[in-house]
Amino acid sequence: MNLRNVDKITWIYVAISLLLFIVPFIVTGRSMQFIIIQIFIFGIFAMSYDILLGFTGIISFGHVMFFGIGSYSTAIVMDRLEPSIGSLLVAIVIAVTLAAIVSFIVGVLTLRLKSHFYAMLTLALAGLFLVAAEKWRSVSGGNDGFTFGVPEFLRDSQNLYFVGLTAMVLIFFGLRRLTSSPFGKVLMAIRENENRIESLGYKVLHYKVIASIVSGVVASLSGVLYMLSLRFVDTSVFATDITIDVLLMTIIGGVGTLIGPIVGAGLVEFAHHWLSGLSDVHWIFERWIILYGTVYILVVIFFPLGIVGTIQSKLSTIGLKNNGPRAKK
Amino acid sequence: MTAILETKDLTIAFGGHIAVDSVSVQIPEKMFTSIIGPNGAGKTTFFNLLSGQLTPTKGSIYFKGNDITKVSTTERTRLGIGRSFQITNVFPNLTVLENVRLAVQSEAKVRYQMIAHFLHYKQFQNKAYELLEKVFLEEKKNHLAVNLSHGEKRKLEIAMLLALDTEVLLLDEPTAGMSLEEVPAIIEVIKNIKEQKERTIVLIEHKMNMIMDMSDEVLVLFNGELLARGTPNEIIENEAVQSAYLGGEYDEQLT
Amino acid sequence: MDLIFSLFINGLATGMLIFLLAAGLTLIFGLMHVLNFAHGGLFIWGAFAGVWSYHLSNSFVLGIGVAIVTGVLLGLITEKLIIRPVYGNTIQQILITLGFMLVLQEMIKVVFGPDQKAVSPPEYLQSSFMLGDVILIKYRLFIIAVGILIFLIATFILKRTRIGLIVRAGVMDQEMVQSLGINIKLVFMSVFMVGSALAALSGMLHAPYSGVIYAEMGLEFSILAFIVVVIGGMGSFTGSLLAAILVGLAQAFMAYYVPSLSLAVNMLLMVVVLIFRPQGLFKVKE
Amino acid sequence: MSSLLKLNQVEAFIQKFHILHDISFEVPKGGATVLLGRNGAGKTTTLRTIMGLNQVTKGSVTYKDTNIGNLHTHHIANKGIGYVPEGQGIFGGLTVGENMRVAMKKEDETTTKRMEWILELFPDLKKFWNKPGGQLSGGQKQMLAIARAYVNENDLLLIDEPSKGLAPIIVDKVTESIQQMKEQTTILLVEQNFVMASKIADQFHIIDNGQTVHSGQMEDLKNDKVIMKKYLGIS
Amino acid sequence: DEEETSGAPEDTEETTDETTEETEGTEEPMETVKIGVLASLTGALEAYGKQTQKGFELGLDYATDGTMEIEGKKIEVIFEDTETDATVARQKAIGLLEDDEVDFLVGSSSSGDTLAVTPLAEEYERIMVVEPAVADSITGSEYNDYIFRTGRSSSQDAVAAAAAIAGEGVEIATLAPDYSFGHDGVSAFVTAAEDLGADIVHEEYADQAATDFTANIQKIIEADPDYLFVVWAGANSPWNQIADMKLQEQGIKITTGAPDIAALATMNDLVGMEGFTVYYHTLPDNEINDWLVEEHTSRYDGDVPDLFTPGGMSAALSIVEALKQTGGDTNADTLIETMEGMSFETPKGTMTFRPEDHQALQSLYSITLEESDEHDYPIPVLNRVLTPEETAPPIMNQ
Ligand SMILES: Nc1ncnc2c1ncn2[C@@H]1O[C@H](COP(=O)(O)OP(=O)(O)OP(=O)(O)O)[C@@H](O)[C@H]1O
Ligand SMILES: Nc1ncnc2c1ncn2[C@@H]1O[C@H](COP(=O)(O)OP(=O)(O)OP(=O)(O)O)[C@@H](O)[C@H]1O
Ligand SMILES: [Mg+2]
Ligand SMILES: [Mg+2]
Repeated sequence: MNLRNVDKITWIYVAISLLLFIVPFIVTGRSMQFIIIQIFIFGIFAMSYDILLGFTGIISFGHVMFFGIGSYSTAIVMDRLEPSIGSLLVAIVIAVTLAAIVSFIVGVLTLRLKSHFYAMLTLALAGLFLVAAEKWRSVSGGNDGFTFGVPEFLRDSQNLYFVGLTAMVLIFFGLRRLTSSPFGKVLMAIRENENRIESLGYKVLHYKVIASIVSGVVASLSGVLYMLSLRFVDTSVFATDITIDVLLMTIIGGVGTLIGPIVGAGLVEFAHHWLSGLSDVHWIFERWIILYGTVYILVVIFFPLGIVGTIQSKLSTIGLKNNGPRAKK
Repeated sequence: MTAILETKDLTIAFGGHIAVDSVSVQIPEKMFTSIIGPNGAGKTTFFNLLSGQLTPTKGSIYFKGNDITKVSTTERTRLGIGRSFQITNVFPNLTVLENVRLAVQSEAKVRYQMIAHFLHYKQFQNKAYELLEKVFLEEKKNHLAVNLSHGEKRKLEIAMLLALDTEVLLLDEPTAGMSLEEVPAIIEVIKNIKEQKERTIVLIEHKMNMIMDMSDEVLVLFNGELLARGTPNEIIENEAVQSAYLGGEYDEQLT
Repeated sequence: MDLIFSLFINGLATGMLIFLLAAGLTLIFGLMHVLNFAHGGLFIWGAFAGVWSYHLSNSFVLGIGVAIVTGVLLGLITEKLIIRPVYGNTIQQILITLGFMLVLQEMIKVVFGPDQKAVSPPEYLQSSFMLGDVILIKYRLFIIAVGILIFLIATFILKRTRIGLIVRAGVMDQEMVQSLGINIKLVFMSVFMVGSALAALSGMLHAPYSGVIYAEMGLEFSILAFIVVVIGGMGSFTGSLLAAILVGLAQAFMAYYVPSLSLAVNMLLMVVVLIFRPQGLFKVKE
Repeated sequence: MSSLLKLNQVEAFIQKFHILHDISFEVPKGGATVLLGRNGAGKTTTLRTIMGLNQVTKGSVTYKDTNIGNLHTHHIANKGIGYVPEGQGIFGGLTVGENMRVAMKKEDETTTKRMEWILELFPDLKKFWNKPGGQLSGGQKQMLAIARAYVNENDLLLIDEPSKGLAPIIVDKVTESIQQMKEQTTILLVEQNFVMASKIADQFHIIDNGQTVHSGQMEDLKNDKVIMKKYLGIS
Repeated sequence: DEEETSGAPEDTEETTDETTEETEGTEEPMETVKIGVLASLTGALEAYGKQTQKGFELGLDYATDGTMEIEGKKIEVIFEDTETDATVARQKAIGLLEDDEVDFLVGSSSSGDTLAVTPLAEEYERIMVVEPAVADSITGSEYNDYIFRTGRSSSQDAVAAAAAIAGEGVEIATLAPDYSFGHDGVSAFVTAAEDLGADIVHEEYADQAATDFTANIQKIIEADPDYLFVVWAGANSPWNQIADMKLQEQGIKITTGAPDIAALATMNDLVGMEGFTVYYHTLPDNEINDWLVEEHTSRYDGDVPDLFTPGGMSAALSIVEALKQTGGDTNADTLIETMEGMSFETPKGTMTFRPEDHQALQSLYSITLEESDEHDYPIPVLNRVLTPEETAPPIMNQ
């Protein structure tokens, strides 16, 4: 790997991003744009999960709590104040602050709890958020939820598209930088061997907590965007289903690849859209969910490291072969 | 001569089993101290206490006169106590080069840099490569650590420790399983470190010729207690050591 | 006193039911470390197949038999096709078993139709009797008995045979176990089948308890089972039993004394247990 | 002399890496054979390939006149081959006793006798019978790994670096025990400790870069300075 | 997730239809009226979604005599599956509004899905007929002018329930799931029951997903009411535990909204219960219902229409009636003007969109569950029809 090489990849990403900015002029259907916006949103959310799972090796079953925090902050602020850009900023500040505080606390708990135990604890914490939203009906609207307005500018689907895309691109490049920084390398080492990293002079807890905060804050931003696209909130923004969805997207794309989660989000959304559309084609596809489940199974079989992960590893073994590490004398 | 590390009454018990029992020693600065003793004598445990992996049940540890008993592993490494592990302990799915680079990075105190790209730190890469050359592992630099043979992993361990460039190096059986031809070369590397850089080295080994050849002083642990200490020659003459450790008239002694 | 006794006995019964749910998972997740999200799928298949044959034949016992057979067969298929390629890889396990869960759940609707099905206990286990002021529901006493039975059998087998050791050893180091001449694949498969049979059995037993079965209940209840296995301490039957009873009792007492928190009781319990015992109630040596 | 085990031009890959290129040697029935070579030469891989832990992609592994090249590991083990792996393969969560129990193929009188002999050989194991294997010291783990292979009646024992991490006194004991074992069992050894190897082995094979490059009687090797220097770096 | 259904009845229906021609030029390709129907066609609420779907199709057939034409326009229906997921619902709704350019939206099976869509109706200025989502807020705090609901609301249920049992001095306890649906239902019930002179002695909320309801039931036993009013929805239900705890034997009568047929099967132990329902096919006595039952039975393999089938039909009938009255004009303002206060005939009799909040006032039925020889579930037998006036809920959109 050398600098020139890396730059090449970066240019490819930049080019793809630019192409994506043209898309709404070609795909003008709002419904399709809405799907793509969802991909941006869940792409961001899945990237945030990847920071935990792929780079730090932490499995959380409660990541949706940050998404929910972002969602409710936005919904409530928009509902209580007038739906303006100003209140959006207020909402973002609140979302980020709350997410940072919560993710700090949750991150500290990684010190005490290992793997499955931590995963289940986060599941429980997210569950408590869900219950809180359910119970604090005067604020959250409970299970029925409520609708609200968004700033004029974002009511236009195309504008929302650009905002979502910009957010995703910025976050992608930001996180990419983060993961390829010295800091990011330490995260990966923690994933590989948590005990050893301490005797190299790194404080595991600091890294885990920072990763947790970054991840939580990014996730809350995806919650904010989600609200802008949905303009309706109910307690399902804290539901475990969403954690599962984002987990799937991350894994399908390939953990630890950052671009993978975006690809995963795209694949899941489109597979979903397309397969569920099949039921209109023929009654035999009424149970399209069976096909949808089968897609997951096939991905594991044909892309064991996720789509991007598997392709990357194929490419890198080729690279390794050329390098001839074991040149036979 | 001053002691860089000192333990007072250091004791640790696992359940009822006392693995290290009231050990009080001074490790002199810039010297080569070896620790020997039968299997299960408590050598590795003693290292674990020094490096902070374990907390003693009793007693204390001083580094340059300061009590570090309650200081974390991380901090001790930063203070200047580095160690290698008996059971290989590397980052399996990172490449060999990346493994070493992590240690280099820590030594350079670039720990929380999140913005700059790693490749801006070219010097880390080079330094790591140099170290790999030292331990004859440069050919494998792009291999994942998990794919190394046992002896190669041992070398990687040493390279990582060297990269940390700490004042004290605790080496736990660095050459176990290393092939005969390379042992002397690795020993040479370790010796050079001590001499050129004026480091303090503590070594656990079962290879007596190595101990005899390199050590300034030898500590003998037996059943968790400090059985003897002295120059290599004194130790090899010591009858208790002979029967407990070296063999010969050993018989029922171990039970 | 009567009240407390009544809450206790009902909580205990719920606990036992939850234990039955978790028993299979104690093997599959706790012992074999397979994060099997399709466990709930085995549970509903046991319930639907068992209830179908129960209704057809009018024999509850036959229903139980059919549920167990269904569990064993599905377990076999699941292990061979889905789990075998992903042992030891949590991430792949999550994806593939979730996919399979969707398939299992949706297949229920293909085979048995999308509607919920009402189920009642057989005549001889129906209704309840009063002991003073305390109402004892027959079917619950039955569940308690079955729970204890399963617990005893499982504990006996694991204590008396090498099988538990072999499974644990196999999880730590498959290659070494094979090098010792053990066909670990066969062992894993058998254990997985037993675990699946337990899941299916609990599905069947659960049906008359709640009076209704529906395809979506699988995921709902498997989360409960995961909670129990984890707070019990992964792989310990004693731990799972204790955790399950704790959950059952907590649900009963909270619903009575602190109803406003009853929605949160499982989660709160899990948080409390894990904060104070990060390895679960019964720590199994790693 | 009939050979118990015969490798003929064995090739093996690990994932995509071609590790063994041409391994050919025979292990005669009775006695001990040692494989020598530098780090990364392929010694461990050779043993693993015999155990069926790596696929043989070319060539054959013949044991007692049957090709075991494509059998499953547990079948191979059940043909009477015991294995002490390089990484010891201790089940960390199981106690010493449980580790032994997993290994034991049957529990009859001979096994009990062997058990007694083993515990005499390694008193530490008796002492720590109920301790989880993961908490043993490095040397104790090594002892346990050897003990597990000793407990069954085997026709062939594959032992990878038994002396690694053992105190000299235990090395002596292990050497002695292998010498005793030789009487009933054939031994195939990988060992870096040349002193130990020469005490035990009757013949040797040198592996270099995935190929067997030299073979002969141990007696001769001790005096063959050229080979010693070239492949083993011993002068 | 789902909330509205089973425990309480809901929905209404109505019809009208028309097949007309209005135009003379037969050459011209006929104009179309497009209707997009959102329903849960997969997932936990699938059964309800399918009932709505069948009802809607039957409604159009009935209203147009099978021609699928009204005022010279062809009626085209597009069904979309919301999967009981608000995001999907919104995306599908946008698709319907933008890509298919539907003139009407209908739906959906869950209140969450519905609320995610109602603002779109306003934004695109299209009429949305809500069916069968029950949340009060749809025609209450979240009301907008484009929303008309043929389905009954939670409060309507509650008022009906109160009308069925409450009276001077009657002591009542309630049991409901601990979320919006349960709380809505209970609070509306309490108001209505107290107005009728009843005493609410205990309100119990339980975790809907709980395995064990005995502790909750214990508390109710202690409160010793005359009636226990249960608001419930969803598959997991407390019925058999209520029976096991012998409430009826202890003199506590149970009352609730009778659910759909599949769920009725879980209520065998509650035979004799007095309650109310939105619909059971034997209850209404009118021609449309007779037609519905007959047609449904012949089309679907002998199955009778279920709880939400007439609701789907009513939604279709209301749309056709409105079109008839506007002469095929699909302009939303015209339609709103027409539909406010509009009465239309449905399988449940005449319904009227109340001008204030666009909620359709409709008949509900006071019933007793009785054992039946023909069915393996207890059947609701009519006590009396609760008139639209009687069950009118408070207006909550101010
Ligand atoms: N974490 C632990 N828990 C319980 N006992 C332990 C633990 N670690 C070590 N021991 C015990 O303490 C004793 C000393 O172990 P240690 O690893 O220090 O020995 P050692 O001197 O390094 O031996 P070796 O030469 O075999 O490596 C042994 O009996 C070992 O079983
Ligand atoms: N899993 C693996 N993937 C890729 N390469 C591997 C793997 N395991 C071993 N190798 C490579 O195969 C070669 C032979 O390894 P092997 O373990 O057989 O060596 P060895 O002779 O036993 O060495 P040592 O004396 O160090 O134990 C080494 O170059 C090693 O890097
Ligand atoms: Mg040691
Ligand atoms: Mg080796």
